[in-house]
Amino acid sequence: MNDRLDDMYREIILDHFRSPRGKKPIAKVDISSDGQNPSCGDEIELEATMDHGMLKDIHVDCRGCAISVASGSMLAEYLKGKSLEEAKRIAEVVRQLLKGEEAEIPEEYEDLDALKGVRNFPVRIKCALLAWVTLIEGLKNYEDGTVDGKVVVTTEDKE
Amino acid sequence: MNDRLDDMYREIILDHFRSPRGKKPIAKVDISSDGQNPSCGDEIELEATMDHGMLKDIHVDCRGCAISVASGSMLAEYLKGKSLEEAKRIAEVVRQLLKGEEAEIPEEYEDLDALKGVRNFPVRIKCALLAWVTLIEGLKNYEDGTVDGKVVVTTEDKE
Amino acid sequence: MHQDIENTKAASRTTGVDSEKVRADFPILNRVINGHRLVYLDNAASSQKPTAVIDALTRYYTHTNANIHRGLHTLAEEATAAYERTREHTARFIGGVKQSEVIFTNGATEAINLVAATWGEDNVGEGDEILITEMEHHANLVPWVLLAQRKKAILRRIPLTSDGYLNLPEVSRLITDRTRLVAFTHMSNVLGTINPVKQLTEQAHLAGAAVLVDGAQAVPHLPVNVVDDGVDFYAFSSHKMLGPTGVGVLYGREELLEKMRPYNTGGEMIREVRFDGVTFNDLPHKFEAGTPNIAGVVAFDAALTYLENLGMESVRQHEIELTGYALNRLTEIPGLEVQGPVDPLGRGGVISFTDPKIHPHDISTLLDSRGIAIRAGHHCAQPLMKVMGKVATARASLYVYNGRDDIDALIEALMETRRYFGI
Amino acid sequence: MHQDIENTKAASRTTGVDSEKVRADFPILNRVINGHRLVYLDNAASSQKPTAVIDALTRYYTHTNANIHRGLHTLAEEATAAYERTREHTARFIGGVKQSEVIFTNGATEAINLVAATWGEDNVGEGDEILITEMEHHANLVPWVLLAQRKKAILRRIPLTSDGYLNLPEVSRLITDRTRLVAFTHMSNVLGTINPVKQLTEQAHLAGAAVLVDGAQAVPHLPVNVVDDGVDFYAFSSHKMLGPTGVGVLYGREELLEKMRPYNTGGEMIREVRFDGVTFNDLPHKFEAGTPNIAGVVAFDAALTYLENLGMESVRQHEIELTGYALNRLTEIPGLEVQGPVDPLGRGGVISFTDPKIHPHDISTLLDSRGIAIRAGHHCAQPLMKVMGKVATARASLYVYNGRDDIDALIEALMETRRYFGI
Ligand SMILES: Cc1ncc(COP(=O)(O)O)c(C=O)c1O
Ligand SMILES: Cc1ncc(COP(=O)(O)O)c(C=O)c1O
Repeated sequence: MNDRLDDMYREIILDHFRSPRGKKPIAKVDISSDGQNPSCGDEIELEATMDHGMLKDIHVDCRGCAISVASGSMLAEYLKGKSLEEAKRIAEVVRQLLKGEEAEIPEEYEDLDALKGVRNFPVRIKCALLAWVTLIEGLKNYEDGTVDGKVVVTTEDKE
Repeated sequence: MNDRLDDMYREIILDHFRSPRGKKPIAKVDISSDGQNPSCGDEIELEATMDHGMLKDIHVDCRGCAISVASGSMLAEYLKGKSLEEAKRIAEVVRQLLKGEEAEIPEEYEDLDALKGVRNFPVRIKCALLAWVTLIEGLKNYEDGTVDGKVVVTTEDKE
Repeated sequence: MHQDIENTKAASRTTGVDSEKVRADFPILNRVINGHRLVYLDNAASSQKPTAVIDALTRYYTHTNANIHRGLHTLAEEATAAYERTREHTARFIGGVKQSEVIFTNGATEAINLVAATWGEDNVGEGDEILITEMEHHANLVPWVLLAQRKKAILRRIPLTSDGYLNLPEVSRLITDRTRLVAFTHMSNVLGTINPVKQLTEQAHLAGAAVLVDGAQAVPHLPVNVVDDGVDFYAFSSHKMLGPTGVGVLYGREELLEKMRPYNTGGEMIREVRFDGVTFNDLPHKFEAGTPNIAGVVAFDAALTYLENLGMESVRQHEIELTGYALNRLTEIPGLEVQGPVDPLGRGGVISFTDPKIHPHDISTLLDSRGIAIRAGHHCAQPLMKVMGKVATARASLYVYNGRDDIDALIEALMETRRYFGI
Repeated sequence: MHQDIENTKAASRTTGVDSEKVRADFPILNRVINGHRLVYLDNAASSQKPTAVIDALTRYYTHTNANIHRGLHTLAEEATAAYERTREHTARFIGGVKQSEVIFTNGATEAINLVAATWGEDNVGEGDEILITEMEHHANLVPWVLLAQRKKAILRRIPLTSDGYLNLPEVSRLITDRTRLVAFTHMSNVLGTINPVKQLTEQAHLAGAAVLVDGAQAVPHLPVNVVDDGVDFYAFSSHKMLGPTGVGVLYGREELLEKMRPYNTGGEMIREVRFDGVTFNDLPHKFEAGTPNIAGVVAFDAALTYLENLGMESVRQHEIELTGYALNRLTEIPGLEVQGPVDPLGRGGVISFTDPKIHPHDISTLLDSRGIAIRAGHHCAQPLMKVMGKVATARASLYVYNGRDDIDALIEALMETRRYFGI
């Protein structure tokens, strides 16, 4: 309908939205973290299986707008099989990208560049961020074990 | 300076303001009532000596604007020697006059007509009213004796 | 009903209001948004302003502006008179109450908070009950949730029927001799439901409970008479009824207001101040501490006049017809779920809906690209969302400048939204 | 100092501000009052508004108007951005604080009440002490008088010297280890006295007390830097600094704001609401319940810009010079009693005076008949009036559009007032 719009809802985003990856439940849950933005109603459930410092399996269940669903789906697709460090690094790249900071997207993740269009819709940035922040907090908790059980995260008014 | 102004500060008013009547203390205090409008700072002290249902002597001490001083001074001059009923009747006439209601001023009090100019300055009506309301409350208290000692009265936001 | 509406000529004119003519009074409606004319359907959030209101603001600041109530100079006298004229007008507009019963706040939210913090603080105790409904806006919910917590009081709620009305038979069970307050919205900002104020007020009063009505969505759209309805408190906002932002009204029965402690304190609301004590001013000034939104209140007068000129009965008639038309046309989109009463006579023009596969935020963004402004989210009614089993809805809300052409644009854009997302 | 000023050419131009040029930006100053040009000397009550501010309101309502923070459509996004831009601007204007530390209220009065009802409620207990001054406006007095009563706390006050300054040597005695709060005005709205904010703040902080400064008369007239001064809370109003009515600001240090309970509650200030509990939103939204005065806040931005373009240092310089000129000329009227500091460097352009035989209200009325707007009364500072031994004063207060010609008009009219009353 117009360029700014098509720049947010790029084909890649719409594809992830229509068929989100990582929907399948996973067998062993080592990391578990919930994200929610109550003011928009976005809700994400994120679980992962760890294996030798690797995110062996990722489950993402997101009820929310196309942006939050697509962003969670991309996370599930691109971080599966990656190390904790790599996951954190990429999550930080995504954060920078969405904040409009200088961000270098490694070639193998170039599809994440599609999230850039969200920057023109400031209220939607929190939707795109939600999955990534949920993951980061889940990883942190996995590493320090500070929270017993699930972490609950929001990106609302934290952007 | 302009007509509306000269209509409020008529010569009669200015005369009463410059040399207020009733300043002299009275010997016997039967009625005592204080009026004050804290928001403008008008303060009036009213005392009277009663004799066979007559206001034999009236003392008015008013610290306030020209209007409140003049109004108090007129009260002292015109009600001295009058009966309680007459005083109440005239106070009511003054109230009607200031409220812009139909009011018939008895001939012997015709100078009170000078107070009419105050009507063009709505915030000053309470100044012109103060002495009269203070008297009325003092008389009421004299008759029922409900309050032990002085009555304290205001016309603020009661106009 | 719907049949009737279908048979009338599709035009922006209803029997109530000529929205085409009205539109010419609202300069913002000339705006072009993303290449399309602005179709403003977010009126439940805030309404647009007619030239008369904008001009009243300009006139105030270029001719009259001064602080009120204490000045003896010409500007101060004129400003005070203009401010008090609006109070008098407001008192008439809601059914002819006393001027001392009309308190200006900065919005409906503050009006309700005022009551919770003063009347509520002094009249609700441990074990007492406050009865609300499941369809309250946070403004008429959070203050009571927190008051109940502070006081160890019990918050009860009137449930909804499946078609979006209050479950009225439940009310007599829910009002007990411990009920101190029944607080409910006159019109839901999500479902559009219009609640029976008079009936609920009678029931509450029979049990000795006070009644507060949140009229934020009702006063802009219906003839309201708080005297007839007998309520104790009634709150609403100027900005939803063609007036400026930053102005709200609390109506309260004098008898109750007289006994209440003040809320904000400072200048204007006092009679006498000493370092060791304070005497408060008379109503309504006791509740208007400090310099109020003078310009806003003065310009609100123009909004009231504008609505009176249209006639509140006509406004209501217009919205009944347009809501009927909209509800009808929305059925053309298969699977679209519309909330709230189906009968336009039982509801106002606030229409919430969801599309099973598209999030309301995406709908709103897509509609905006066609110049159509709707709202998406929880509409400050999260508990109601839970009751409805939704996380969010899309909401189109109508007003006097909306016509059938706006509804047509909405329907077409909703269809295109599905195409866009490939659904 | 006075000598210097006398020697400069009598013109409306000072080294700070060209008031003649400024005047052209204020359409209301073209008004003719009782046959005379308007000489507006009631700025301490409320200032006039430049075209830039009036136009910003009109522009907002004709181009942008929508409710903020939750909308996904263009108007809502633009309105939100404009509203938040003012927050950012305000944060810079008062010394570069965080945006989360800037809370919009409807005025200085509400800002102070917010602190009293939240921080005060939770941090002041029985036997604790609140230290204020003898020169406070009711807005920074009544909330503390009532808080002290509620909490059985002790209200102490810093007395004044005979020349209208705070008696600073007394302060170290008055601040004790029970002092929880020191609340004082940055500039007196009666005496014009400018208080040493930084020094008092340091003393208070040494004793572990928090500091609230009432900046209602300071921010419009002086460069203010709350970071430099280290205060905890700072309150002021838009309408006294060229901005719209119905907008105020509370600055609060984040650390304190974070811990404070909310004030008004409702929409926007919550994160999550259930019938049985509420989670609050982040700063600053936690303190901004409901729809704020969006248009007012947006137009306040234009007022800040206008003042910045003049330069706050220049504004201050202008007022020092004009105040010096006025104080000097007032001595020409024998017997006239002028309140407050005699040194223009120690005070702002708020000049209270009394004429022994003419009540301030009569002065004000007479001046108005010459087109001169001053204020007469207790200026919402009744306790100060008692300290001064007055029931009321007349008050002329200056701003950027005032020049020497305005002072000359004032002096001449004061002399004529005596002639009129035959004194
Ligand atoms: C039903 C209802 N009540 C209260 C409010 C709050 O009004 P305001 O934000 O103007 O204070 C609203 C507005 O959103 C509303 O729809
Ligand atoms: C020193 C001072 N503090 C506070 C206020 C209150 O400001 P507002 O009435 O805008 O809330 C005023 C205004 O009269 C003032 O002069």
